[in-house]
Amino acid sequence: MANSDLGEKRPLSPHLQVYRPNLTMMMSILHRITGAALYFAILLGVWWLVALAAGPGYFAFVDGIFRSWLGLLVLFGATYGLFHHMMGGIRHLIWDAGKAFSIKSAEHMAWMSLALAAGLTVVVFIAGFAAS
Amino acid sequence: MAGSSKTIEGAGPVTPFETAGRAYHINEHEYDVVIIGAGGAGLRAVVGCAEAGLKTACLTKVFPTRSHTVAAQGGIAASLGNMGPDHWRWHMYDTVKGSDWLGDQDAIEYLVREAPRAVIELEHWGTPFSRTEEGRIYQRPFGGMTTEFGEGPPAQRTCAAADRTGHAMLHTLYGQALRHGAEFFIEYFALDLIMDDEGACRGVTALCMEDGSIHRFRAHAVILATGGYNRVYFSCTSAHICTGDGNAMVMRAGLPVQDMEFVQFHPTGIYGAGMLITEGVRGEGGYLTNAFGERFMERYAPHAKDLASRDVVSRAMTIEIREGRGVGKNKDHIYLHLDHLGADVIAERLPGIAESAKIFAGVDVTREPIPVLPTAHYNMGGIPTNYHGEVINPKDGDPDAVAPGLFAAGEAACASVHGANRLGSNSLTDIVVFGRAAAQRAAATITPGAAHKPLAKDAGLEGLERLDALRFADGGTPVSQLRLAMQKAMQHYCSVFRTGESLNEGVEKIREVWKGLDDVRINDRSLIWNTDLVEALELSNLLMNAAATIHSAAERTESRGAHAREDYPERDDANWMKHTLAWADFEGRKTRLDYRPVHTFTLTDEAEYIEPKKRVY
Amino acid sequence: MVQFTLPKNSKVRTGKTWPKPEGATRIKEFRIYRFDPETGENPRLDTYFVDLDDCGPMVLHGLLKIKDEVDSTLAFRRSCREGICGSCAMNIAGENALACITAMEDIKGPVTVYPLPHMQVVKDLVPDLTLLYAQHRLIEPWLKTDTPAPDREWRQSKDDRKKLDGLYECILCFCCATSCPSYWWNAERYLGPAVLLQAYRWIADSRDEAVDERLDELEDPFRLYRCHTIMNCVRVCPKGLNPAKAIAAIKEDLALRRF
Amino acid sequence: MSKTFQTPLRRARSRGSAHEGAGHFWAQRLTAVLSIVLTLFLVVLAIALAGRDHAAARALVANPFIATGIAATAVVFVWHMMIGMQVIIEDYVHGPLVKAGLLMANVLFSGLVLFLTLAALGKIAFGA
Repeated sequence: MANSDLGEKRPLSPHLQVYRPNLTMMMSILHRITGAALYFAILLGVWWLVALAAGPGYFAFVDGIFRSWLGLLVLFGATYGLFHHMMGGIRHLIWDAGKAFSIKSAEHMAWMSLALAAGLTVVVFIAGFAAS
Repeated sequence: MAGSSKTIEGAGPVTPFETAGRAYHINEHEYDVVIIGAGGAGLRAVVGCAEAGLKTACLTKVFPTRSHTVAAQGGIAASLGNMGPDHWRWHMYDTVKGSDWLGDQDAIEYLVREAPRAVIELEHWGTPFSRTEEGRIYQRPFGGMTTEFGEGPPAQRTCAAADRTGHAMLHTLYGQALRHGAEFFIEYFALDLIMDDEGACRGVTALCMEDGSIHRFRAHAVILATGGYNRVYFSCTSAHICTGDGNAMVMRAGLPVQDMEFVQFHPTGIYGAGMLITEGVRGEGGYLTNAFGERFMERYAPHAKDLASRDVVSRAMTIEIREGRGVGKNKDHIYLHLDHLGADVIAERLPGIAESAKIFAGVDVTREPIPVLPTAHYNMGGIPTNYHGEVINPKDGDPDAVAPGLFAAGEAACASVHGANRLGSNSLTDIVVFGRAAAQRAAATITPGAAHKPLAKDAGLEGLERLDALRFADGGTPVSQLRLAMQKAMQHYCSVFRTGESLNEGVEKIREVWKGLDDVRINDRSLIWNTDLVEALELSNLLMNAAATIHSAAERTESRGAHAREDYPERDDANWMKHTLAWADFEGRKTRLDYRPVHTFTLTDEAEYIEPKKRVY
Repeated sequence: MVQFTLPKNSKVRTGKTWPKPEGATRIKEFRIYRFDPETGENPRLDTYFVDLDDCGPMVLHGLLKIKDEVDSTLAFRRSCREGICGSCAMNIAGENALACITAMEDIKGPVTVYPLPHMQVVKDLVPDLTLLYAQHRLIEPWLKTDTPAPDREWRQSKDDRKKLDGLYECILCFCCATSCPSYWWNAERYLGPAVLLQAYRWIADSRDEAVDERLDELEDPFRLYRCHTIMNCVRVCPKGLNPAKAIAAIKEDLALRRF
Repeated sequence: MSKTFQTPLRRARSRGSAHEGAGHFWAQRLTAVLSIVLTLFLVVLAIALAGRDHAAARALVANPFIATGIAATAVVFVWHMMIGMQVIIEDYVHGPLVKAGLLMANVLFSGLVLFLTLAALGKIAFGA
């Protein structure tokens, strides 16, 4: 079959350009994006810990940045990312157990995880502000 | 390079050829055996030949699992006796009776005796048959299948993989072909047989759709497994690809086709859409009703009722509709009920038709009946063969003379095991039994790797002139328009019931359409995946089949099996216990008929010839 | 790096708009991907119009109508027209589907039709499927046994047979494989949902005696583990099968044999 | 696409099966499950730390149980993110040299994160 002489000239059919987005596909890519973001966001935690080890002066500087509105925004995003990725992970574990493979239950899980991730993030921030 | 005159040059030896001032390259190939078609019969032949060590090529115009076998639903008949007592002699009796005694009883004996082996073989290859509690292959009742030579209760003889038996078989066979490393030429459209002066087949020419290259395959044997030609009808259960290409190739090679007037109308095609609803539905307990909710089959076939033979049921339905008892707004169809079977049985044994009914009729079969209508379904006729699958070309007074090097199997062939009417689930048996038989015969008669006799330089290339002419056809009629005219004519003049007057009109009508081919128009002049051209080639094949069918029907002045003449309602064994042969004069756009005797003998002493008697169910 | 955009020769241009059928009241617009391999020009999107009152209900009916009455040069694969042969798989309104069982009425707005995504296009809606066929062959789709076969059938319990439901019905249309972004990026190494579903069909068959070998051949970071449960395969399967679930079952088998 | 005369089967078989991957799969799931537990620990700790000054925060982190928990979290997270990033690189990066480079950088980066965390922890727990 495949005629390689012709193969060279053949166009590639459109893919991302035409494929209709759907919830499970979006959740998959978000799982990856949050994972990659957390890969770098872990540096925030490391930085904080290093500052803690370094002494009060440097700690105050870093703590100040974290407490600024921009710092809080970044922390908020990272926290959401963490919970989103965690919920995504739980979804994957459920799938690994061979469960919830219908589109209906997969979408149900997707909405659940979005809601839970958002809810947990807000709860954690409220608790954090209350504690401080 | 649209409209360029050169074809593409492939690998291997190449022969130049010129027609109408345009140069073509012919890519040459040599094989022991070439099989045309990759449905059930073709693939079974491929496996058999490859297994036997023959250098085997399979040419197919669609990827193997796209062949029409994939759409077979109900099952494959074999007297395994998994569900109760059964015997191949009972199966033989039913098949002979189903054929309305037009079947060749030697071939029928071969079919029914080989059937169990063929089914077990498929199972060993992995076919996912449904199972009984004992873990054996599940078998269901089917129309016309009985015990005790028609005297006993219905036989449960039809081995099923839910209602996707054809799909399960075809995918299994494709796997086996891969296992044996068979060589496939996929999306190659076969053009013409290469015949020598002695009437022997020496190979075949083909068009590779992927790049438009022309190929010439030399072979010691060619096995035609090209399927049926129901696309001559406006409404049929068959796939778009069922265009009788092999039958037409044989006719162009100057050989006859046989019993073309016998076209089976399946009782239960979905009304309007034409898709098949398996007879297995009635096998599992489904039934037909008319406008009054009456189970009318009890009147037409008191014993077998809804499980009478297909021709009987189709006629009964047609009569009901004609007499005003049809259902629906226009009282033009019938209801098929299976809601009483229960969702569990439907889900286990008939999941596919539940899906089809939903999609194409908008019906939930667990609650509503399916609107159905008899629909063109199967061609009993085709390329005449003996029970080895060798093609018959009557010669010098020998009605059973064989065309050397040429085989046919499956729906394209006419062995003739189905005679005037095929029993449901005998076609899947037919394809594997005779696909295998052809391979065995080829293996027994061909030495692997034997040298090919010299071939004339342009042998088999007349077809290229036809191809070239069509490719540049510049007339006024689109292919689709001509095809529609043919389909409407066949539907109108050559349907469930026929009369001499309308058939004769139909013969003229079809000839007219056939002549219209001279004025056909093709818009695509290219070579790569030119479906405009391929559809024109297919139409030209269909027209030969249509002409042979309607001409044969017009001449047969009796009613037998699927051929129901209102002007001759009785079977006439004295004059018509014979096979019709039809030759086509392609250039003259006409057909010529002759006849050959039915085999009134069996294969072995273990079966007796079954004498004709009145056929009632 | 994987290329997320189309190569230069593959960018789709605006094509021709064909005349509307005369006197039609219910018109459906089709936008169809066209590629003519003999001109070497970029693919284009042609616009056609179909009279819904003079046409069957499915997208395939619309395509046939166009081919028969408007533009006979349009090329696409089709055969059974009832959803069992798998020929007419294409990208319709942004999702992969069989044209023969996709109703035109279910599509809001114009019916956009592209070939199966991220494939090499032979012509118009005809993609080259050879790699997928070879991948299917790679998993050796036939029953393997060493125990001498019995004279009769291999016995199989109803429950064991039930394990094949949802697996054997695959029609190799490859709607799923070509809907899978993971297959798009790694087609040469990842077997994709259709082929893995078929691989599992044989693993799950109680009669097959080569499960060990089959699992060995699948255990590979690319052949199997590129599946990230994106679920597009489940969404598009015209037979309602669940390749993602089958792949999960293979992963489970491979994990469990380590303990 | 460059010219190739390979058969489709040759392309499909490619270099054959690596006969591995289940280990990676299992490690990812193992670290995922542990991560869930440790994330919850981390969140509670973060809330407890919110608003504390340096001395108070340091005292809390220096607690042997807390410090051990943080160390465990670091190990599991780094392991999980390292094999996760490996998959991303494998998915999208096809050039063998760039791919190998990135896979190495991934290990390096992960190691650095782990080292910094443990070093800081060590200093807090045992150091002056």
